[in-house]
Amino acid sequence: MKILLTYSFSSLATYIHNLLAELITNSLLLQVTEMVILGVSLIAFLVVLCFFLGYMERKVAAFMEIRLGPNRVGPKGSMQIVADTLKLLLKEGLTPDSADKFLFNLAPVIMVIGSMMVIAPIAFAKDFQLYDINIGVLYVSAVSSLGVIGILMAGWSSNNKYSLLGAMRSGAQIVSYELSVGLSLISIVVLSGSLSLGDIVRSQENGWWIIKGHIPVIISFVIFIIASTAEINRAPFDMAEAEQELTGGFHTEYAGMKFAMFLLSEYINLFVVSAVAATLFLGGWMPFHIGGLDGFNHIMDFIPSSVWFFSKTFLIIFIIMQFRWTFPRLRVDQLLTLEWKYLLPISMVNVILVTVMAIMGWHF
Amino acid sequence: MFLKEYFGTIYKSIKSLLVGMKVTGYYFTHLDEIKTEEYPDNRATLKMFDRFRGEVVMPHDDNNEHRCTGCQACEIACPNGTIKIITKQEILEDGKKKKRIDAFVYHLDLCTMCNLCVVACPSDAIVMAQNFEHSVYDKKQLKKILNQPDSKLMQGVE
Amino acid sequence: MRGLIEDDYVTDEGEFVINIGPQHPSTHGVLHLKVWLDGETVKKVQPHLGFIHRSIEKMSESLSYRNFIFATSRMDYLAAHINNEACALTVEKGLQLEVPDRAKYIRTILAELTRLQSHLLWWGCTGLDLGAVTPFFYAFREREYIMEIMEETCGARLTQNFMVPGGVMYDIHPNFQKRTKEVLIQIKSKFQEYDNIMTGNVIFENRTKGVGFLSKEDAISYGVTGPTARASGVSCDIRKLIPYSAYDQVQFDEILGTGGDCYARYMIRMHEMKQSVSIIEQLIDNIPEGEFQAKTKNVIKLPKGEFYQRVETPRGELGVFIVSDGAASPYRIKYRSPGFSNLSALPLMAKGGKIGDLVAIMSTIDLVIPDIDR
Amino acid sequence: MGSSALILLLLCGIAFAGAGILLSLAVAKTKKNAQKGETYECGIPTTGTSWIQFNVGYYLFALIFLVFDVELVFMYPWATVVKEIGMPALFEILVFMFILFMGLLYAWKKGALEWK
Amino acid sequence: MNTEELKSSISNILPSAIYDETGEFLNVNIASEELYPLINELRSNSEFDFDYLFCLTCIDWKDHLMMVYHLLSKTHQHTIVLKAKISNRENSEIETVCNIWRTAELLEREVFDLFGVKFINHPDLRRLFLSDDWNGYPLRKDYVDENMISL
Repeated sequence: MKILLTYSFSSLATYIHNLLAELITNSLLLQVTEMVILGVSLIAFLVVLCFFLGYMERKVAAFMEIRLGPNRVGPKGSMQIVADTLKLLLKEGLTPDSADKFLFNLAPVIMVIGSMMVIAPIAFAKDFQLYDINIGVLYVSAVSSLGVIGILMAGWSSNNKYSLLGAMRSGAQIVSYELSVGLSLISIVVLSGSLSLGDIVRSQENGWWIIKGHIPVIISFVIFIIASTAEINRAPFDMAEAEQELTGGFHTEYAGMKFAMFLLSEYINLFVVSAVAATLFLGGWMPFHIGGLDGFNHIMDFIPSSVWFFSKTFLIIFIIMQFRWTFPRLRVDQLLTLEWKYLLPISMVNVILVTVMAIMGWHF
Repeated sequence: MFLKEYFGTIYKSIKSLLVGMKVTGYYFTHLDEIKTEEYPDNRATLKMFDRFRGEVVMPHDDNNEHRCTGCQACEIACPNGTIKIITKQEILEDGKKKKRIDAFVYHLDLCTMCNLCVVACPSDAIVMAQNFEHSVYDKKQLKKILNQPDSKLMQGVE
Repeated sequence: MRGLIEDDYVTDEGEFVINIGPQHPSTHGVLHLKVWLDGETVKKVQPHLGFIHRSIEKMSESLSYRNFIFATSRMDYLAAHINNEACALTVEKGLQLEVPDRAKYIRTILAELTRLQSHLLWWGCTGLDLGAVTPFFYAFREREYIMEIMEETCGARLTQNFMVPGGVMYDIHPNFQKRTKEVLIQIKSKFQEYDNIMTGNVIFENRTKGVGFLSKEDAISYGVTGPTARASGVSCDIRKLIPYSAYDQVQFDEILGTGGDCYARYMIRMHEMKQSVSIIEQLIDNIPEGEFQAKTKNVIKLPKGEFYQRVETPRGELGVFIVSDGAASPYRIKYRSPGFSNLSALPLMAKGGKIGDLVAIMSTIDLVIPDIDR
Repeated sequence: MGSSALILLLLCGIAFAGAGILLSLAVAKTKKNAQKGETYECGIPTTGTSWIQFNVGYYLFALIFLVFDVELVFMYPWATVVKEIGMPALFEILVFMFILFMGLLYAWKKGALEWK
Repeated sequence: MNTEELKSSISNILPSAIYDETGEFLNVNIASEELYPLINELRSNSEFDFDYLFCLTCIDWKDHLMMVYHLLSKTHQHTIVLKAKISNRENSEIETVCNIWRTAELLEREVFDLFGVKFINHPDLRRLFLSDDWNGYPLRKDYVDENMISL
């Protein structure tokens, strides 16, 4: 019990380091080995995560659509996504003759890199963080928009009209929604006074911001969820794919593993966005605390911090999934109207409100 | 005025979206509403309606007798040329020659299950069966001969 | 492949020509639209047809009057029953045959059930086309109940082929009335849910309101019929104008809209579903006893002449024009299919809209491609 | 774990995506023919290249975005210290936001926020 | 207008029209050259006001082709059937009506495709269903298709 509650990234790292130090004496080799272990475990984590998210999406969609969803491969169909990955692996990764072949093949790699880089500052549990960057929030918003380069690259290099249209749409879309995401992040930065995600989590020790900050923070939470759904190109903002209009949008020409990379990065993005939302607004790994009630807080601490983090993240993931399976898609001009005429002005005013609240100390 | 309209739109929009999410949320939490039929697994309980038209069959009784006189009414009634009746001359016990069917050829691959042959049949020799699993690997297997080998015309059917 | 000659594709400098269909998720079949774009805006649409042309008209010329009915099931496969009914009515008109009341009632109930299931499918597909996947499954759940009724009574789910000249092929199944009433209750209880998930949705409203406008004059000039025309304010419900079967026995409203846009077309169909439910409710308990089929000769021969019958399918006015020379099979048959004329107005409606609007318009005029190509 | 985490993640991304694609190249059966190399356009041969001058309404948005995004980055340092500085910071940002807001309203009224 | 009034009004415009009342609708038989002036009058004259062309087709009577126009007036609710006889089977021509009713554009293309009637002044007279290199006109009675399977 004790170990379970106090494990941390550094202690785990030290443990493995000590273990390896006995076996390998060369310090450079030791470092490389450690890096490889970390890298492999990261990739494994992300792959398992994506498999789970893929399975979850199918089941959520199925249950909302009064279907059973995957139920053949593995127990309750849980291995379906593995089977699909194998299928995609065995498929021929075509490159169209008229495409720009270098960019066409580079685009999926860029997408994966873009979405993988964002997980660096995310705190998965107490003291379980890859790198607590001191400008974490800025880093997240900067790196997460790298994806648009991949989409533009994919859409343009395919030399397909659907792809080009999809890429153009997503260019306008991601660029626009960046602003609302940024502004709603700023409102939390104003309250917590730090850009580091670790500090932001710790600032919620006596209550999550969504509770402490009441209405203005709820508004920025809602804006964040809407805008980041648009940022990661998910329905109802999946203009870049828009199956019914553009048959597949920017990834129309992709097949096999290259296509799987787009899928993978979509799921990592979904996770990252939800994790950031959970960290900023719902306290990340921080248990549900109410300032002053020490007994209650203590009971809450018994639930491991990683459980808190993942349950919050998956709650948000579920909400974003429910969006996808409930709403029709917006039209491209309405998408921009929503951002520029509604979300942006509101979030600008909201930042002022939050600032006033922070300075006057009106939050709990 | 503008602001009132502006916020009114936002309020209405969010409300309509939440109403929609309530519907999907309801079904997500009420898994007993799931309507999926797990087809190959429910074969044992799957019962087709008795009028369901799956394929044309010719019922034979225990003595391997059918009711088809070979009058070719079904062949004429069929819009697609699905049915081909090959007849032969048979000498009855009393020495009379009588036209009997040699083969009732039924091309399932041409059939549209329109039921016109069954309606046309004056002696109720053919009926529609409820079997619907017709997929085969070779198209030739869909050409069927409906009368069983060595089957005879039922007594009393003319 | 048709329509693929080179000079067909010569375009002006800087024009962006994109092919939507035949293999496209939102064309509901093999319809090919050639779309000229300016950025996202549609400048010109040109439909190319014939991918599923089976020449049913030519085929019918060699079929007997009993047999040609089955071929029409494959025209508008979502309203196979109404197509069959139209043919049977035309033949009866030629024979001057009085159909028993029972057959008339059964025909009408089945026709309205067909309309209901067709509209349900359309509703689901509209959601699908606009990007909402879930409504499709809700619509299919209710549609499945109706399909079961069809299967139980007619013997087939989609291509019922239950019509014969002079009446219906069989009497109704003993469970028919009970099951129909249950289904009606079921469907009525779901209308609110449909409104909740689609009609009231702000995204849906924005996607359809003011999109794909069709004026009343244009609607008439383009020969647009059915809900698409009624949304523009054209009174064209054949069931009201020239009642056939048992439509003169029932009370129902012809729903007329004024908007002429996608939303108006959507609402017309939503209301029509409720009207269909009410028509069936009026008839289901009052099916008169008696024969379900009038006696006809074994070989039907129509007298020399021309016979025209108009019926109202879920998509609009279906006209069956039979020219007879007195032989056992028609000399010439022309099907005036609703989708064909409705499609001709698509370029007009889509012009100036976005690609997303084009999809919305296509789904609200409810195209069924075999109906267009025949 | 310091900034080396970023390099590690970068390498992980490259390794994973690269390995996946290369593995599928090795495993998948490839059989090239002319049809497979064609551009997909619903089964109809495509007309010309898609790399032509293309009129999208979004260049304007990109310009407005540039303005706003630069301003947004200015706000990050402000946001970290606003609590300590208090009222003066609020007034500063009010002026700043007011100008930005006016800019947005101007663009709105000018019709730059309509996708054409 | 009832049938008699329609007949007398049409006779004023086109005395050579022959009437046939055996069917459901009033049939007006004319020659193909006389079609356009009459049909233009039927549409534009507010007494007729035939604003709705609900069926346009062609019949191959072996020695001649016959264009059939089913016209309906939404305002007056009267219907007539115009039949224009095209005597020249090999080089059949008739004036288009698609500038009067827009629905005729596709319908006339269909007739051109399947019967080979050429519509003068039609804006876009191409094959509609069949491929552009198709030989012959399938709905003509003398059309022979070598690939056709007789059932």
